[in-house]
This record gives sequence, structure tokens and C-alpha cells, in this order.
Amino acid sequence: MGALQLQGLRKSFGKTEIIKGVDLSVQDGEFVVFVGPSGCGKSTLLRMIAGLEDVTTGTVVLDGEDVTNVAPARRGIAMVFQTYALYPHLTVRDNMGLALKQAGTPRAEIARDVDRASTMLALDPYLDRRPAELSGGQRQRVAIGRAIVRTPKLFVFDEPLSNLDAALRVATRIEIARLHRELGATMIYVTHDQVEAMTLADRIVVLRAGEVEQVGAPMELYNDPDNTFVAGFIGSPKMNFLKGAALGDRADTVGIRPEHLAISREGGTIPGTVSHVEKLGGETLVYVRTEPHGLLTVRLFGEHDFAVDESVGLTPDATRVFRFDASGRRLR
Amino acid sequence: MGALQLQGLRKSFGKTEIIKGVDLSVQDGEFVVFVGPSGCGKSTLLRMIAGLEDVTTGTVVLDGEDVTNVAPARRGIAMVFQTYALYPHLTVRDNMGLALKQAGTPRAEIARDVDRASTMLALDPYLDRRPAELSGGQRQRVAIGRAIVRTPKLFVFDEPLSNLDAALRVATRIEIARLHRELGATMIYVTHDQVEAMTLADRIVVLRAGEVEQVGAPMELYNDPDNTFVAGFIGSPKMNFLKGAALGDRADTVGIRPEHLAISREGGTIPGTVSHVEKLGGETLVYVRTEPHGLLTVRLFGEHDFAVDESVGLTPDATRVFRFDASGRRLR
Amino acid sequence: QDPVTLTIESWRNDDLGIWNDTIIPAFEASHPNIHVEFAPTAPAEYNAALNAKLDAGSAGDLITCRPFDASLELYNKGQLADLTDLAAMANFSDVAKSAWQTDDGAHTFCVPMASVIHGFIYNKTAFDELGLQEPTTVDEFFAVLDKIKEDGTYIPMAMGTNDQWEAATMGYQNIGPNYWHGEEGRKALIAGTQKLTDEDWVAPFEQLARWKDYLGDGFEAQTYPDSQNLFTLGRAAIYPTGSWEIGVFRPQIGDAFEMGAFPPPVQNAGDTCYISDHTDIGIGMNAATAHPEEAKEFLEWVGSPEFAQLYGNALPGFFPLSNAQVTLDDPLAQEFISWRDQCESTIRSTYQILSRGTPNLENETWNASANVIRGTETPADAAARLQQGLESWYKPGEAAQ
Amino acid sequence: MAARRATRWHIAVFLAPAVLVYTAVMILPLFGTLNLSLYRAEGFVGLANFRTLFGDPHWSEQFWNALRNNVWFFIIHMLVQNPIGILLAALLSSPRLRLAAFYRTAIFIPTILSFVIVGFVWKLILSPIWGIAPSMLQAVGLKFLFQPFLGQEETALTTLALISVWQFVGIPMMLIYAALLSIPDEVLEAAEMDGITGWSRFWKVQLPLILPAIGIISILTFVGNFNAFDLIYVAQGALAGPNFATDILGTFLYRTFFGFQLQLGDPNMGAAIATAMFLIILAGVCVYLFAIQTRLRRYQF
Amino acid sequence: MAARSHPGRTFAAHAILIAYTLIALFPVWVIVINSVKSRRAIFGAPLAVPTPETWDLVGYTTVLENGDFFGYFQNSLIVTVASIFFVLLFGAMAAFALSEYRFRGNTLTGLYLALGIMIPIRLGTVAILQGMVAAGLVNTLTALILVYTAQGLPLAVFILSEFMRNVSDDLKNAGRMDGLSEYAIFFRLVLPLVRPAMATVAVFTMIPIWNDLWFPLILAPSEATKTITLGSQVFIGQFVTNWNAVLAALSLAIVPVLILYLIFSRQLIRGITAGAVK
Ligand SMILES: Nc1ncnc2c1ncn2[C@@H]1O[C@H](COP(=O)(O)OP(=O)(O)OP(=O)(O)O)[C@@H](O)[C@H]1O
Ligand SMILES: Nc1ncnc2c1ncn2[C@@H]1O[C@H](COP(=O)(O)OP(=O)(O)OP(=O)(O)O)[C@@H](O)[C@H]1O
Ligand SMILES: [Mg+2]
Ligand SMILES: [Mg+2]
Repeated sequence: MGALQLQGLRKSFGKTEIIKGVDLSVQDGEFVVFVGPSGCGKSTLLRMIAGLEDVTTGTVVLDGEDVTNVAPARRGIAMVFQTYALYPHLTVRDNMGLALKQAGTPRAEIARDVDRASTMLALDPYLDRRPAELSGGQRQRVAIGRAIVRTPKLFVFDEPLSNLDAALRVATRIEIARLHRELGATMIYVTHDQVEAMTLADRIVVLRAGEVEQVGAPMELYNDPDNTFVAGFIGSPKMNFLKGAALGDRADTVGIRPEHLAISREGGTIPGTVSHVEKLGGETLVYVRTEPHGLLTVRLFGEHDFAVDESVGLTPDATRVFRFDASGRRLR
Repeated sequence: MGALQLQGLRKSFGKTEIIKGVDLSVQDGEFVVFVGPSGCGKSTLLRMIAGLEDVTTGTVVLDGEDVTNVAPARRGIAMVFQTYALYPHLTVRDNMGLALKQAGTPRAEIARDVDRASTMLALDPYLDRRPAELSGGQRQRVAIGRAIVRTPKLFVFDEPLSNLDAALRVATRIEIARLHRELGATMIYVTHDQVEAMTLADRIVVLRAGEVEQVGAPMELYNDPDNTFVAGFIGSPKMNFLKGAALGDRADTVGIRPEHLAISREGGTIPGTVSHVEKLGGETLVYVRTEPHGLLTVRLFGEHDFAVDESVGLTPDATRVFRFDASGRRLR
Repeated sequence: QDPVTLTIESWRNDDLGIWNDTIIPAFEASHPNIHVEFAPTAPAEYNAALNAKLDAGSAGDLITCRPFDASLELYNKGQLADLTDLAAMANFSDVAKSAWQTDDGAHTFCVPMASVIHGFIYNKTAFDELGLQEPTTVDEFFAVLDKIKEDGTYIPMAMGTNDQWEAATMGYQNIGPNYWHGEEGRKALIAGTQKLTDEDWVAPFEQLARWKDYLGDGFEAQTYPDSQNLFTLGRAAIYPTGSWEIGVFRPQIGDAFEMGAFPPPVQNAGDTCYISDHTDIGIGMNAATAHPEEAKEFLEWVGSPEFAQLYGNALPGFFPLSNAQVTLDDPLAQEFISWRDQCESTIRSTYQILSRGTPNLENETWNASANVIRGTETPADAAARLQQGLESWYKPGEAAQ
Repeated sequence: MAARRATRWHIAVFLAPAVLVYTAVMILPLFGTLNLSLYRAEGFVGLANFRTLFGDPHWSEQFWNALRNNVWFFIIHMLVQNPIGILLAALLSSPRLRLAAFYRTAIFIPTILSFVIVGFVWKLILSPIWGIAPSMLQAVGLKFLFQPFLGQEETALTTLALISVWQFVGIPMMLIYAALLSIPDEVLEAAEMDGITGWSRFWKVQLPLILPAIGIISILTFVGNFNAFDLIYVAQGALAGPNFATDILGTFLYRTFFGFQLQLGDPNMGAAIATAMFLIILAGVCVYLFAIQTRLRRYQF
Repeated sequence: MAARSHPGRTFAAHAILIAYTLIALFPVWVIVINSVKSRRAIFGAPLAVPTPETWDLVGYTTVLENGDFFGYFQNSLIVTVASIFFVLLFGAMAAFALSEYRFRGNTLTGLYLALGIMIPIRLGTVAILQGMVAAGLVNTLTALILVYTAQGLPLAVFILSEFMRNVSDDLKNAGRMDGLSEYAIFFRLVLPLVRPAMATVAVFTMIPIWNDLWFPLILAPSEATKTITLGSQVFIGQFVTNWNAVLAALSLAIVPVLILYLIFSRQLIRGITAGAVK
């Protein structure tokens, strides 16, 4: 019920190869999040799984069955599109209910399922509007609702929360997590949001330019990245990369996360001057210009005042540094 | 050069009033961020400023001139649309260059400006593609690029970064901040992202259901919210609201941010059990079930281990609590 | 001085080659100051197009004239010039001119060019094969048809009702004069002393109704070209027709078989025979022409014996109306024209005056003839309908409406 | 938009060329002509021509007969041409259908043909004498089904309507095809994910989105049919035989206005007929514009 | 998409399309084969493929000998292409005004522009001809182009305005924000995006123009301005029609329209693949 294997998947648009051989095995009931820079092929990969994009080479195996050439409708997958792709002529209610109606579900049941989803997504007041009369966030919620009501064995979500406000985002995220627990459905989820990725995923797949860089549980990637790319991509703000030579370290590059860099007005191993301070309320980010490491970010809990151009010293937490070789590979 | 006054702006779609009287004055060169729940009218307000939506009543004054009835093209405003609204038949290069070409800018200059914007947005490899061949994030960047190349006196951005990955998001955010500094242009910006709002804004405007709830500098809103709505909306995770009565407090509701709630295995003023732990790498969120306050969120710096169902005690930082009356108004 | 160019409006697309190759060169040889262009229009559009051009003032200098009302109307509107004084008019009989005169005969506005004669063309080879003779009476006619039908090799008669006009023109108007006694009946009808419901006028319909059995399968959908082809391909034995087909059939049949012709059979042996010798084509002058002198010069030539000779031989089956003696080379054409000597000539009954109003008697006759042949209307009903339609607007005695 | 807005000259500029050319070359001449319906040769007669048209049985019988035939002609087009056109367009728009361009072109070719050829070839095919249709029916043992379709009062009009359908099916096909192609792929993909494929995708997703285009072809069919003339004229002549069974308003008008054979053109009565036709069509178009078009929802893609 | 098509459904689709294609092409086939047969063979065995005995190009030779056929072709092409150009340009402009702006009289203007499809333009012949005579345009191609432009406009406006309503407002608004004038929005954004509809309208406009007999006959019958359709009429006589020549002429006349059609239908596809986003 929902186990997925991707074997040597490749995809080219014309001459450009977009997906360059992806092998991945997703357990039944697992929640897998795809992250990666914009344009790395996340949506394309999702669409190949869904069957909307044909596979150049490789196979997609769903529940032990090779579905590479099976029509999307017969794969039993629900998808939330990055561009929503709502039916413009149907009301919100009908947008959500159409798939069930098509499957011949009894009216009462459809109504119940749609109501549940719409309540969950705070869409109740809009059930009789058409997509054109909705705000961006409302449309996105309808798209999510449409997938949810179908309860298929595999969900694929393409950045489903990117247009939601913080509160709704948290609420919907929690709903999706709950849904995942309750349905036991396999979910594949693309997001740019660190919090979503870290909190929802059983495993995160980091993609770069059509290739898998690393696969692992969220904290595994955070605490044990394989290379500079993963180290830099997981965690926000981004990890600081320092020059090993200047620190007297054997490694080419030394990585230290902003939260593991202590700042003090006197002392500290790396001297620098404050370039810019961002106060986010619960935390403060201090950008410090240093020689020869360039701009380093320091993340502090709570509110702190630093004047721009003030001299400060930074001290990395020696237990939390990562060492990388010249090619970016992690030295363990 | 870019000062904006909104006076008594109202907007109805049919019988529904969406914008219910907005008065706002934006200084020349200011960076104002609109935040608010999905569907509260942020996009609609932006579109009224841009002249794309006619105003039901009220006036829009730009640079001292009443532009309420001036055509959008003549207001000298650049806009990034939530739906991107790229020209599907034009390449990325032409999408960005069209406005300049229209204005009769010399070719070489157009090429230079487009190149600069595309480099900044990492769009160089895609200059000759059409929007249909781009990923979601790439489309969004093109939309931003299109606004940037024009260097108008007022920018309005509708969730410009929502589809970008973390790294690009930070980079683009910083670019926008730089652009703001360098051009001295006034900017109005809608976002759902707390970090963007807190870091970019000179002032944040909190909207609720078509009305302005509070206007102020980011830290002002964070530290001195007028009501529960603003208090809950600014800051992520959301502020915890506790029942005053149960705490023996004179206020109806007591608000305390997750970062100002200490957690310990023994002691603490509010006893509870751990319901769920989210590890985000640099920080940890602990959700604690308490009587009678319900689920409270605690935000801790660094990694922490708590077992689900473990008994814990919470202690609010007394200096950081906010008190609200029954209607949600702040008691100062 | 450059020659003046005269343009001729015509519906005779068919004659384009003859004009360009024969007639115009002959004229231009003797009139170097005039250049003539023959500019035909497809026949179906001719009247409409001509009227529009005349109304707007862009029509050609010379106008080919339909007989009777169509041209009379143009004359009355002042669009055709009065040609009464043309010297060549002396070369034509009054009957010949009658198709292009005012009702009182005082003014003539077109030079008569040609008439066509109705009759039956038959496949002589087939007749010989079946041992048949040209019929002279109606009974003989049907006996011949029966024999052909019995034999089964040939469709006895080629005619279809799809286009309707065959039924009226080549059926009704062909055999009718024998019943209504040619001019006598026709004039009586105009005078109101006879009615279409009279025996003499119903009888032709009765004969037509009998034709049905001798026509090919599906004749209801058979068109005029179909009929022509049936005959020329040798599949039909008899073809009720008009003399114009001679020129059409000759090249198509070639040596495949020999053609013969007989006039419409009479009721009883020895009865006077009547033929429809219909004045069909004339030519007049656009009153608004810029070159009236030259146009008249041309018309004089059209009225001359030289033209008659040229035209009659170039277009076998279109018989010059001129009094001049014309020798025809085509034997079949000779055969047709020879009937003028044995029989009384008349013109089609509906053409003069009687088709001036609504309902239009000619159109109604097409419809009625087709219906009668198809058997969907009885001869009596058809005649009654025609009479009723005619009476609804035509009051004999006040001819010029 | 708000009333205080400056005069929007561009609207006038956009409209001017079309309105000018159209008014000068089309509307003025046409209405000049329709105006003739109020005159007779002797001068202004008010509505007398209309009284004749509807009061005189000779005229009114022909008029109603033509109108009845015309309605039938239209019904056949609506029931046969448009559904076939939609079906073909739906099939052609299936993604990556091989040979789609070939089919589209092939099906459109009849539309390009001139009426002269269409009339000729169909008469040839249906001819009981030269017999393509009869011999083909004979080949499959159905010869008894053959009738001289064009020569019988019961079948002639329907046959001609079907020929016209054959000729013009390309038009609804093209329009619907263009409309179908403008539906964004993602919406169709969403439907595909929802299990809505094949016919149900067509009924539930595509059809509602192309309703405006269907509205257009319906009104174009209506207008086209009530102005139709050429095919009948070419196939059956201006007298629209047999026994006026194929007479439609267009042929009736042509015969009256321009005359036919010995019947002289009667611009006044012709104009009266044209005016009547015009009013019928106008009524239809107004129903469409005000009652249907405004209710059709349009979606922006 | 290979992965996405069902063999069964594809097969059914092809079966239906092939069946209909046969129905559509069979009569055309009959026309073409008969255009290269002798007259006797046409009627003797209309369905037979030409054999050496029946093979006869007399139709084509007659056509080529009679009059300046290439000149006629050229006239037809000039008239058709110029008319389509003006119909599309003026029609699209008017359609844009009607679909994009709300102004008083919008619906009425739309209705006014649609009146033309409700009355056969032939009825206005005399007045049109008089106008052309007065303007000295008789026997010029300009006269035909003017008439056809006027004749094609109503349909073009009708169809294009419907399609223009589908163009996303956000897109036009983005153009406005970019400082594009309304004209630029029309020419640079809307026109390219309704290309499929334009191609469709072009095809609809082209056919009646190409096949029209009446106005060439009335307005420009001179040898120098004859169109192909008018030129072919020479072979349609009063009592006999030279079917070989008519079939040949009209078969030849299909070719240019077919080419035009192919050009436009390519535009149709290209317009689509330019692809709308959201
Ligand atoms: N054309 C319309 N007709 C009716 N209601 C509309 C229309 N456009 C927007 N609305 C409604 O107006 C409200 C405000 O919409 P708006 O797009 O301004 O929201 P928003 O604040 O931008 O939301 P989001 O953050 O989700 O983009 C929403 O409730 C929406 O449903
Ligand atoms: N139809 C197409 N033709 C050519 N290139 C395409 C096409 N669709 C996508 N691409 C390219 O493929 C790459 C991957 O696109 P994809 O949409 O999968 O990216 P993504 O990872 O989802 O990005 P984002 O996070 O921005 O949505 C991009 O560089 C994009 O430009
Ligand atoms: Mg994507
Ligand atoms: Mg919005």
C-alpha cells in the first residue's frame, strides 16, 4: 500500500537532461520531503512519479508493480500542483468533490468528506465560490483539499503551503502530519520551507541539478551532512563556511552553523566587525565581516543589540564544526 | 518621489466589502510590509494602489497627486504579481525587457539592465526560454526581474519569494533590501514570511479582514502589540495565550511568546506533559499540554531531548508577558 | 486614331470561342475603327449581374437581350436604347421582332439574333437496330416508346425532373403547341378567351404524365446534364429537346452513333403540326454607352445577312431570325429548320405578357410540369393551379400592367 | 471604471477602422436596400409590401414553406454538424495524437471547396444514373436502400442539409479545437490525477470550459443557415425543387430580389423578405447576446 | 505522452478519425480522379481510377489555354490575403475594444457590428457598385478588398471578442504596470496570445472570399482583375458545362487555399505551444 521505488529515473526535455538518474526507495507510509534549489527538478520528479511526465529511461515501481507506463489516473496518486490547477468552472465544493463523484461515491459521503476537508482548511465560507473569486492562499487550500478528500495510497504535494500565512501554514502543516498518521498513506512533499521539511519528514531527499545528494532523517542531515551542498542547504540561516587554512585546520573548508558561533564584545578566536543586525523578535541575526572568511552569520536567541561597525570576536563551538575537503566532501 | 497616502479606501466585490476603509501614509523611500491572514485583502489593496482595481470610495495619493483615476501605466509603479503574470509568448529576456523597450530605452542599455537583473536572480541560463519551460521558482524570479529592471518610484510586491528555496530566498531578500537602499524607492511588500517581514520592513502593516489592525516598526509590533490578533500574528511560532484567571492575573488573557517560556523537568509554575517535539536543528519546539491553557509551545535554542508524555513544568518570563482584556485589547 | 472598344454583355459563355475566333474577326476586318470584346457571364447570374451593372452605370456597350419582359423592363427603365430606326430592322419579320418590342409594337430595342426549335432527337442507330420508325402521331410515339422499353437495351427517353425546366421547356412547351394550335391558342390565352383549364391546355400535361413510365430509374434526381449524357453516351434512345443541342451533341457523340430528329407528334395522322420556334436571343445597345455611333454600326452588322450566315453555321441549332436566305451546313440543323415549312411556328406560351406578375406563370409551369411527370400532381390539378395563379393578377385586356 | 476617468480615446481608435469600413461598405448599402421594402415602383407605400408578403396567400405560403424548411435545415446542422464537429475536435485535441495535423487538414478540405464542385460531386455520387452511391450500396447488398434522394420531396432537403454538414463540419471543428487547446494543460492533468479521463474528462472538464465557443458556433450556425443559399441554388436551382421542398429563405429571397428566368427581379418585395429574414435572425442573435452569452461563464487561463 | 495514452482509446480515436476522414475525402477523391479523365469516362464510370484509355488532361489544358490563369490566381491571392489582413487587423482591434473595456454602448456596438452577418451582403450590390463607380474603383482589386473586408469583419469581431475574453487580466495588467499603452498591450500581448483564434478567423474569412463569384463578377470582371473563381465560370455554359475544365480549374483552385490553410493552422498550433502560464 504505497511503497515506491524509483530506479535509474532520467528525464530530458529536448537535449537538456533535467533528471539525471534518480534511485530512491520510499517505504510504505513514509513521509518523504524533497528539497533542493529552484529548478533542480523537484516538480519534474514528482510529475514523473504521478505519471504526468513520461520517463526518458528508468522505472517507477509502485507497490511492487511497474507503473512506468500506467496512466496517472490508474496509479491511485493524488497530487497538489504548484500552480493549483483548479477547475475554473466549478465551485470550491465541486472542485473538491469531483474525483469522488467520478468514482461513484454516494452523495452524502462526498458531502461529508468535502465538509471535513473544508473545515480543516478554513474554507467553509468559500464553498460556493469559484476559483477566480478566491485569494491566492484560498486557492492553494482548495488544491490541498481536493487531494485530501480522495484518500489515495500516495500523495504528492508540490509546495502546498507556499502561499499560506504563518498561522494557517502551521495549522495546515499539522493537519497534513495528522492526515499522514491517520491514513498511513505514503507522502512525497516538495517544499522550500526548512521548518516544514524538518518537522514533517521521516526522510529528506536533497536534490541538486537532477541528482540526489543525500537522503536521511532531518536531524541526520543537520548533524551529519555528506558535503558542503547539503550542509549549506539544510539549516537556516545557512551554515558559515570558513577557510580551514586560516584557522590552522587540516580541512580545506570548515563549516559552522550560525547558532554554533558565539559572539562577544571582547575576546573570541575570529575578530571581525558587525556589518548588519536583523532582529526577528525571538532571535537576532548578526552579520559579521571577518578576514579572510568574509561575512559570517551569527544566530542569537532573544534580542541583542549590536551597533553596526562595532568590533566583535567570534568563537566557534569546536564540537559542532564540520570539515570538508576541497571538493566539498565531508571529512569524518 | 514615491510618497503614498491612502485615504478611506474601500472596495467591494458585489455586495461583499473586502477593503473596509484603509488609511495609511507611506513615506517616500519607506519599506512597508503588509501582513495578514490569507484572504484579508492584501492583494486587493496592492492592486488598488497599482490602479488595477478600481476604488469603490476613497483616494490614492501618490507624490501629492490624486491618482485614484489615473491609469496604472501612468502611475510609475512596478508590480510583482502573486500569479507571476508572465508574458507566455515572450522569452525571459523579452519579458524583462519589454517595459524598457516600450519606453524607448536604447537596446544596449536594455541588454545591460536585463543582464544585471538576471545575474542577480540567477536567471542567466534561462534567458532564452519561455515561461512554460521554467520551474515555479524560476518563473517567480522572472517576475521579480521584470519589476526590478524598470527602477520605478514605487514597487509593489505580492509575495514575491514564496516559491523560492531558502538560499535563493535569503539572497533575493538581501538583493531587494539593497535595491531599496540604492534606489531609495518606496516599496510595498506583501509576505507571509515572518523573517522577510521582520528583516525588510521599515514598518509593518497588519491587516485583518480588510482593516488595518496596527502599523509599526517590526520590533515595535513584536514587543508592543496592540491586541491579541497582532500579538498572535507577529512572531513565529505564534504567541501562547494563557487564561489569566488560572494564573491569578487580573487580565483576561495573558500572552507569552514561546521563546519566553522556560521549560524544566522539575518545578515550573505551569505543570504539563510533553505532547510533541519538533527539532529544527538550530532550535527545538516543544509542545506541552497543560490545564487549563491547552497546548503551549516552547521554543528552545539548540537541540533538546524531551520524551513524549514526559511531565514538565513551564515558567513564563514575567517581564515579557502581555496582558489583554476579554475583547483582545492590550492592557498596558 | 485608336479603335473604339465595345464590350458585349452576354449569358452565352458557350459561345466565347465562336465570337473570338469567327464573328469578331469578321466584323473587325470590315470595321477597323472598332474593337469588340465579348464578355459573357455564367447564365444563371446574367440577369442579376446585368441589372446591377446597368443600375450602377458600369455595364458594357452592347447588351445581349433575353426575350420579352426582361428586356422590355430594361427598355422601360431607359437602359436599352430605342433601335426602331436601325436600318437593319427591315431584315426581320414582325414575329421575329416581337420578342423585343413594346407591347404595342411601336418600338423595337434589340436586334433579333436567333431562335431555337423544339423537337425530339433520337438515336438513329438504335432505332435501326430495333427496327423503329420516326413516329408522327402520339399513338405511334408511345408505341415506339413501348417497344424500346420492352427491348430493355435503352432507356426509352432521357429526361429528369431535378432541374424542372426540362419538364416545362422540353416537355410541355415542346408537345403543347400541337394541342393548343400554336399561335391561336397562345393569343387566346393572352386575350382571356381560353383558360389553362381548357382541354387544349390540360392535354399536354396528360401526355407528360404518361412519360413517367419511359424515363430512367431515379429520373426524379436526374439533372439536365445527366439527361444530355444519358443520350450522348448512347444509353437513351429518345431525347426531347431543343435545336441548341445539335452543336453540343455533335462533338460529344462523334461517330458513336447517328442522330435523327422528329417534330412533336400530332394527335391524329394528318393534323396540322405546330412547332415551338422560339425567339431566344437578341442584342441591344446600352443607352448609356459612350460610343453610340460605333455600337449602332455593330448592330447594323448583326442585322446583316453576312452575320446571319456566319452565326447560323457557327452555332448549329441557333437559327438566324433574319429574312435573309441562310444555308446551313449541318444536316440535323437543316432537318429542324425544314419543319418551319411543314408546320406552323409559334413561340413558348408563357413568355409574352403572361409571366409578368406574381405568381410567375413560367416558374409555376416548371414546377407543375415536373410535378406532373413525377406523378405528385394530376394534370387537372396542375392546370387549375396555374390558372388560378394567373387569374390572381392577370386581367386580360389590360395587358400592359 | 470610475466615471471621472479621462476620455479613453483608444477605444475609439480601436473601433474606428472596423466601424468605418463596415458602415460605408456594408451597412449603408444594405440598409439602403432594406429601405426599399417600404416602397413600390410608384413610391412610398409604408408596410404594404409586408401586408402582401404575409397577407397574400401566394407570398405567405412560400414564405412559411421556406421558413419551415429553413428551420429543419438548421435543426439538422445543430443535431449533426455541431456534435460531429465537437467530437472530432475533442478527438483531435487528445495529447500527442499522431497524424492529428493530417486528420485536421483532411476534414477541413471540404470546407475549402467551392459550391460548384460540391454540388457537382454530390449530384454525381447520389445520381441514380452514374451511380456511385447506388453501386456502393449494391456492393454491400443494400441497393434497396437507394432512392433518388435529391429528387424526392421527402428526402431532398435532409439530403442537402447533410451535404452541407459534410462541407462545413470543419468550421465548428476548428473553433472548438482552438477553444480546447486554450485550456491549460495543468487543469487537464489535475483531472487526470483525479481519475477523470476520456469521456468524463470531456464532459466534466473540457465541455464546461468551451461552452462559450459552443455558444458561438450555435449562433454562427443559426445565422449561416438562415442566410444559406448557394448549395441549394447550385444543386436544385433557384426554384429549389422538387416542388419547393428545398426552398429556404435564401433561395426565396434570391428568386424574388434578383428575379429568375422570366420572373423579373422585384427589389421591393425582395427587400421586404430580406427585412423579415433580418428580423428573424436579429431576434435569434439578440436572444443569444442578451439571454445566453451574458450567462455563459468565461474563464481566463 | 507515451506513458499517458491508452492503446484502446487511441485506437478508437484513430478509428473514428479515419472513418470521418474517408467520408470527408471520398468526394474530393472523386473530384480529383475525374478531373484527369475524359468526359465520357467521367459519366461512364465516375468511381473508376483513370486508366490509360480514360486518362485525359483535356480539362487542364483547356484551363491553361483559356485566359490568363496564373494572372487569375495572382488576383485571387492578392485579394484574399489583403482582405484577410485587414479583416484580422480591424476585426481584432474592434474585438479588443469590445471585450476589454466597459463603456456605454458596448453591447450595442457589438450588436451593430454583428448586423452584417444577418443580411446577405449581395443585397447591397447596387449601392456598393454605385459607390465603387463614384470612387473610380470599378475593375480594381481594391474594390474587392474593401467589400471583403467589410464582409469579413462581423464574424471576425464576433469570434475574436469571445476569445479575447479568455486572456488573463493579470497579464494585461502586468503590461499596464510595465507602462505599455493600450495599443502596445493589444499588439504585443493580446494579439500574440489569441493567435489560434486569429488563425481560425483567417480560415473562415478566406474561404468565402476565395470562392466568391458574385463580387468579382460585378465589381471587377475585367480580364486584368478576374479572380480564379470567376475565371472558371467561363466553362459553365447555358446548355453545356465543360466539366473537365471546371473540375480541373476548381481542383487547381483548391491548392492555394489549402496552402493558406496550412499556414494558418500552423499558426494555430504555434499559438498554442507558446503556452499560457497559469
Ligand atoms: N473577483 C472577486 N470576486 C469576489 N471576491 C473576491 C474577488 N477577488 C478576491 N475576492 C475575495 O476578496 C478577499 C481578499 O482577497 P485578496 O486576494 O486580496 O486576499 P489576500 O490577502 O491577498 O490573500 P492571500 O494571502 O491568500 O493571497 C478574499 O476573501 C477573496 O475571496
Ligand atoms: N517543458 C520544459 N521544457 C524545458 N525545460 C523545462 C521544462 N519544464 C521544466 N524545465 C526545466 O527543468 C528544470 C527543473 O524544473 P522543475 O519544475 O522540476 O524545478 P523545481 O525543482 O520544481 O523548481 P522550483 O522549486 O522552482 O519549482 C528547470 O530548470 C526548468 O527550467
Ligand atoms: Mg517546482
Ligand atoms: Mg494575495
